[in-house]
Amino acid sequence: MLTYTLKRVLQGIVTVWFIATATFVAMHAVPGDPLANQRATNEQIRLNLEQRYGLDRPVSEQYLVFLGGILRGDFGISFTQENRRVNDIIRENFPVSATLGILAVAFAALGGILLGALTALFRDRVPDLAIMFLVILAISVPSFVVAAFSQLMLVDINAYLGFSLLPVAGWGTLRHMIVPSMVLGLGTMAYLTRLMRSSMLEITSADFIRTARAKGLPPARIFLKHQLRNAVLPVVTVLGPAIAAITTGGFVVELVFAIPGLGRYFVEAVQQLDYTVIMGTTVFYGAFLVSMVIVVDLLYGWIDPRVRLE
Amino acid sequence: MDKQPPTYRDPMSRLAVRQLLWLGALSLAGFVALMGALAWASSITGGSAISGRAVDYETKTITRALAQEPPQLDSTRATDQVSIFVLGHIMEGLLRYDASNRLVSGVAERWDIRPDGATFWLRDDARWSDGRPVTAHDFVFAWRKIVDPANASEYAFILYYVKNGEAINGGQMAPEALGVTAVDDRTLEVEFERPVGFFDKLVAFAVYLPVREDFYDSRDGRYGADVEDLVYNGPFMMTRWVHGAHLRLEKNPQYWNRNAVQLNVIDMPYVTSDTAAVVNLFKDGSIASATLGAEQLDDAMKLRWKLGRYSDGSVFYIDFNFRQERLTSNFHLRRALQLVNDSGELVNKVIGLPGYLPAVSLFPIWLNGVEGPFRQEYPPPVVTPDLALARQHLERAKQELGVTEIPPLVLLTGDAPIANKQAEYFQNLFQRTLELEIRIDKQIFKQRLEKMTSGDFDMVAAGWGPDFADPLTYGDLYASWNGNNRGKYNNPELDEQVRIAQNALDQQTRMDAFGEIQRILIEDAVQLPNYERGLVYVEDPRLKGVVHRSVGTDPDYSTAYLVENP
Amino acid sequence: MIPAGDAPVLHVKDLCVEFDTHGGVVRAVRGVSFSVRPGKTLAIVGESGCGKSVSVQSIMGLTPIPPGRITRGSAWLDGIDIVRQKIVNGEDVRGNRIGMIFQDPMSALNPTMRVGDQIAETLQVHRGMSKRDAFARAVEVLALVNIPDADARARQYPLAFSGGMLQRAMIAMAIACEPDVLIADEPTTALDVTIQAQILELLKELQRKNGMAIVLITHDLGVVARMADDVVVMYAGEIVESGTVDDVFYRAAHPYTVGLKAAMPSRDTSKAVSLLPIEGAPPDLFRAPEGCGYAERCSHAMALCGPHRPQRFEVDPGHHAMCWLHHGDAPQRVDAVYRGGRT
Amino acid sequence: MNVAVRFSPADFAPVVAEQQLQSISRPSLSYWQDSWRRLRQNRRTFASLWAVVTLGVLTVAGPWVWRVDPAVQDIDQISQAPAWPSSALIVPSYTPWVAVTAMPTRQGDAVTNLRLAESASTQAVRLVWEPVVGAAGYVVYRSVYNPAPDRALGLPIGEVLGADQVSFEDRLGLEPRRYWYSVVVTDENRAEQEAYAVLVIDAVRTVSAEDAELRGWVEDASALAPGEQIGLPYHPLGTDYLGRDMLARLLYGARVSLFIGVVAPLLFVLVGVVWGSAAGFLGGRIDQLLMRVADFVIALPFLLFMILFKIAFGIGPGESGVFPMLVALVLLGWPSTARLVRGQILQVRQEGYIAASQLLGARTGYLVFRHMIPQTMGVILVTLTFAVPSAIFTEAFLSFIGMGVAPPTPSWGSMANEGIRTMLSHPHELLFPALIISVTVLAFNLLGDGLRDALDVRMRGRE
Repeated sequence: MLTYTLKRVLQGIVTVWFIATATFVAMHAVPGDPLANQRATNEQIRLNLEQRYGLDRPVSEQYLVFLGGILRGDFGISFTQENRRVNDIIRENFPVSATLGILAVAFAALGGILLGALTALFRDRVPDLAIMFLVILAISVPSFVVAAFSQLMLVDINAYLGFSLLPVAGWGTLRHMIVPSMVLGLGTMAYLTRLMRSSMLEITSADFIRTARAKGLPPARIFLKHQLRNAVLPVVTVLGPAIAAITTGGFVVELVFAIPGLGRYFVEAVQQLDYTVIMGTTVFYGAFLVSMVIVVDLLYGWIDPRVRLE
Repeated sequence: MDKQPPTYRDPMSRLAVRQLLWLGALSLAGFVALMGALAWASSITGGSAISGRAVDYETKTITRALAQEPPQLDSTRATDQVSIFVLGHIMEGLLRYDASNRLVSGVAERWDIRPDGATFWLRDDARWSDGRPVTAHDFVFAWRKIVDPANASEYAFILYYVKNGEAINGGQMAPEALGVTAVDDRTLEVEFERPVGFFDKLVAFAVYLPVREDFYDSRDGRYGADVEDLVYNGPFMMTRWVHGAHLRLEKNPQYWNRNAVQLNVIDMPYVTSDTAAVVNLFKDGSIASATLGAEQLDDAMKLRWKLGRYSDGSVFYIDFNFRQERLTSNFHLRRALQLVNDSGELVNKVIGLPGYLPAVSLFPIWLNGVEGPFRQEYPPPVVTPDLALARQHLERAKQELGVTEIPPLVLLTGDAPIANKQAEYFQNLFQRTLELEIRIDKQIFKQRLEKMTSGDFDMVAAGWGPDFADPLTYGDLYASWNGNNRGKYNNPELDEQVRIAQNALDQQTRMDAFGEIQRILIEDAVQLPNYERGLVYVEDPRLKGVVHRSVGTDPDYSTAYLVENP
Repeated sequence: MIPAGDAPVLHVKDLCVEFDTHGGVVRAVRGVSFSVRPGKTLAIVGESGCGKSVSVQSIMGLTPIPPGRITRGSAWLDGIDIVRQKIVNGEDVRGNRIGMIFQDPMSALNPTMRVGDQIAETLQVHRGMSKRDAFARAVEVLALVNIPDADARARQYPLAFSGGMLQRAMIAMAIACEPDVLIADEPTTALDVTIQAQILELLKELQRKNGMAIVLITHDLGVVARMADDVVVMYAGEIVESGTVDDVFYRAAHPYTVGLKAAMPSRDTSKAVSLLPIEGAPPDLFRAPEGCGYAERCSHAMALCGPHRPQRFEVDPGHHAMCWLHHGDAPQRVDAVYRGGRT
Repeated sequence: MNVAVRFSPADFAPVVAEQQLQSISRPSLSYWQDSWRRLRQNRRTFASLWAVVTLGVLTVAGPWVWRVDPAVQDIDQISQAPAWPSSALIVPSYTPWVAVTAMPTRQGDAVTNLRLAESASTQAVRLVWEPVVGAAGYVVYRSVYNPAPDRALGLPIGEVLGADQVSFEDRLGLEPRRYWYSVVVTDENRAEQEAYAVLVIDAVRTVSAEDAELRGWVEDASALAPGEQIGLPYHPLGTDYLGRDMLARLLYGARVSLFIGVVAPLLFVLVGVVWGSAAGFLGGRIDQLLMRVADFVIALPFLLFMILFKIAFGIGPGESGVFPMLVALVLLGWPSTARLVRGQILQVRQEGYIAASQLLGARTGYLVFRHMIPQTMGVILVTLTFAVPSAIFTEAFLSFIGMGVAPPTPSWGSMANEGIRTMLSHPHELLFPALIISVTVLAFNLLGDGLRDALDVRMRGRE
């Protein structure tokens, strides 16, 4: 177990290095001038800026400096927010994205498992059809449409009620988190519901379920102890990639609901060609995802004894 | 067997559903607990509580949204509108604009502007938020910082009017050589590089704000990066800055004119550039003002909002590339394009937002001339769309260029929605009228700037926002030496007029020069004016006295007040 | 028939099961009746797909419905028809009064649950034991089925068990509540030969101890010979012959039984008897044959075998066969031809 | 023994065992036949298959059927909702209007005699009024609702400075409908008076003959006399923010969106299949190396790198930006397929029947085509089907953050993105593209589900 974990962590480090390199290469292939400004400035200033950001050095040296920075956990100074370090930006804004992401994943996982189980129980009957219809709707409508619509609906609901049931946008309190995390988790929830449903149906015809029934266990117990638990396993395996998709896919929700997350910073940084912020966020996200996948894999081993033994 | 055979499914599902409901309830509880924990955790890491209401009469609080996060609030490096808006509230320069857009005394009590320099006498009750007096040294320090090339200030050029400013910025002189001295704590003496007739307007601009040296040095390069990295001398001070999320301004008790400030708190807990979200927030009663896009007008009318409009001062136009190898260096081609351009159609039919005005000149309508509005004193030559004439010019252009068919022209544009709309409109317009093929080159901001600088375009959709309320903020854009003249227009006649406008002290002479510049720009078809940007906004009816302006702090809440029952 | 006083503990009557499939309705079980006495073993023998497993599974309510459907018949346990009472008392019967073990122990146990817990579960449900008591009892039962180091084993997951051990665990699970009837559905098919013997021995031993009845489903006549008191031979969803193990083995009254026996390898290697496969394949039950299902493969088929379903003839007391050869008018009697064929 | 039927001795005549072959009443189905049968049986899947085919046909043939140029801007019918065809009145071409002045003689809070200078049309609405002494200027408002009783004047469409300026021309986005115009007096501080004058007008849709010719509606402008009616171009699904035909744009957009949606997955699945099967077959070191690379690529945060690649490749002038998006999708998309295929190949290689086939002397080529490909084909096909919706979504998402295809190329994503802004005022601009995205995604998802059920070997024989 320990060696396995160590091996995975080592692999993860190499992967992060690869991500860093890919980001660096991509960034330096980008046409455009990160130091250009709306108002023209003189040569001297340009030289100073290049020096400040180390752009005057050869690319190989810049690469080494960049890698060195990563090792020290220092991503440099932002190009657009000249007084702020990328580390500060990540430190201040990532927790927001992470909070949103965790809630969305929790919502997606719980909702997906429950709804999936329900649909499997009521296979081909009204609840199944109703849920699957909604699931299909959630899967096939783009997230930005869902986000915009839910905000509009919230405005109308608040207007109808005459008081603010849930805030329309913003961040800070528990009430602010509910709708954005649900919107963010919706697609994944729909996906997990489908996965859970097919996994449940597969388990229904498994031999050990027949055994459990032959043992005369009450249906609820069979369902809970045998069916649900085994059906959840495949759902857990996709949780790693799902967390990845959710945390990096938060831009839209962050934009629409005015949430100060890291995703928004990334999009803004890309539009401003803010080298350090782009590279810093990408590497950070990459490292986060890699560690997330490792954690989920280890978690999976803990849940599924079959994996643990291997 | 007529009886339905028994099945195991029904009781199974009934029981299981009960179980499932239990699980659901449990996970819901868990979910809420998780949210609670996260909310608690984020409150530790500096999350923010939102008051939630647009206007609170009791506490004299208003809530509004910010379009974006200010990159930093170091006035020596601020360039964007949001920073300038915030700085306009938390800082005060030598002079400021009042509610009627007249220049009035700020930190300076009196001032005297001469052809060779200026003197400012500072008021003795001007204080920083920590109680220390605002002195002339604070201005000297800030201004030196701006022209210091090590500081890489984008706005350094605006201090080139001060003696040696340009030389220092180019690295040829030390910052200490800047022609500004603190005669004593209360007196600031400025030497000009060349006569400047509008220095009073310049010092009202955010870049000329004071910065206190001891404080700046104590922040170790982080001045303006955070709420504790600033000291304030304006009507408000910042009490909270959660990056990307929340800014909160509160009345500055040390401000000399504190009695005139009526609002206690300006809370800005929303940062979003999404206009729809902002309008939704307003609709929900969470914020006190919102700017509307064309697409929200119908809804606004339906909701019977009281709308206002004003011009934000900027002008948008299409620039040509005048480099020799480019077809657009040909006058007749440009003239042909100019003759089919109908800014009225663009604004009225395509943009469709009331605040916008069809542009007819580089100089916007709000600029003042000698006595009255500049454009009334110097009406721009009228270009009436004339397709037949345009085709004639196109034929001549083809002859002069020696081509039978004009090759595709590249129209460089940005990635904002309205820029797309505009580019697509022009593509279709030139295709429809002159059968010219236009290739749209849509680029993100920095890539567009690079292409503009390197001349990789035929036409580019550009715009310019005013830095100070003098026609010169536009007037020198096409001077051959101006770095912002990215199409490299080079016309000695125009250069001559720019020099006159820059150096003359007499307003009549200067305005005549601008009139000439305006004529040249239109007659030589140097650019195609598109629109003067305007904004349509809605404000909470309880909020009064907010000032909107084209140049300077916009909107300005320092004179705003609340009424209980509108 | 069945001697008085030796009342059957489980009595199945005229059971019919159908399945809906894309090809049509498969009539998998067509009027099956059998009974099993306490302390005795009934073997149900037949080729794969002849409806053995379906019969017992549908009695236990384990047939997936739909596509499965019990169209007719009853199964009496202590005066209760468990086919009809399944909903109400199913849990009391299954696992409690009737235990069941399956063919493939590898997949028949929940891979994510400790073996001990899976056994204890039955006890918790049927005996209302606390979790701790049930687990302790599970360990005892594991020891009872000869699993060494039962205490540690009970805490392991099925993955840590070998096939034979898993089947023992399965048995432990089935007998934990000391059922009246144990249904063993091909309990040894997936196991290798040495383990097979152990498992069978274990079953016998448990039967001696508990006095339970065993319904043993198998296609292996060797197993039958070793274990069974009574035998039921199934072919194409029907019982073609039933009787005591001696009846069936020594006085086989149906050509199919005879064929089966001929196909069985003898343990007595001194006799160099070549195995005789039964030619052909069982009929497709999508279209159940009108007459005798075996007619097409039967070397003694007569003209009436095709169109007419054979009657159930009592060959000896308690020994029945469904074959026209036992009809009074038949030219030759099956016993004359085959009886003692292998002895 | 009941013997209900009496038999004749003939009945008991032995039948010669002729070993007739067992007749099998169930048809024997090959793998693909069986899959096809399952596919057809699943009505949802079959319907979605039809939907996909229809989409394909629309994409290819649509622009030939609905022959409207998606680039043509019908400036007179901007953001028009789906409606019946309409017509316009021919009027003389627009001539600029000289502002009217009048010396104020009358005191008061509001202007009087607010009236039209000429009849109101969609070309222009020209208002004049009687001035007020002491006014610094006038603000003109326009609304589509009655401003009474709460003085909701609507849009502030213009301001004139000077008490003597008594006219205003409105040309802002006029539509043929009823408008309420209000004029308010302002003082020196540009503060508005409470009182206002209001005028209700009904604008008539007009067009000048010259414009009609310029837009290609008629051959010759002189054939049209003022006062005649001319039919306007018909837009069955309405128009977008530049007056372009929605139906034509949707049909052309299908080419872009479905091209990206179908070709990108095809390409990356192809790369993945080659990569994965190479790894699976060659094994050993090469396998390790290939799969390590795949692991790296799969670890890249997808959307972030999508954006990075998108700007790194850049879009040149006049290019649609489809190609960079395609390349980025392929670069990031292949590893999952490669992994899957490798896994399948490894699994299949271990199957007993492969060994059996090898024992029987089958050649590698035969093994690959007879056993391995059919075995992996199902998985590949399913992956492909599910990759389509995600590629379409990726395109839409990139368009939403402004990194999609370049204008004026229409794509469903960019259309939806444009539409979302006008969601409230012109819902059709969002509705149609969003709907077609949803339908496409849905169809491919359901098809994928069905295919998986149909092709999954484990599902065979189970219903």
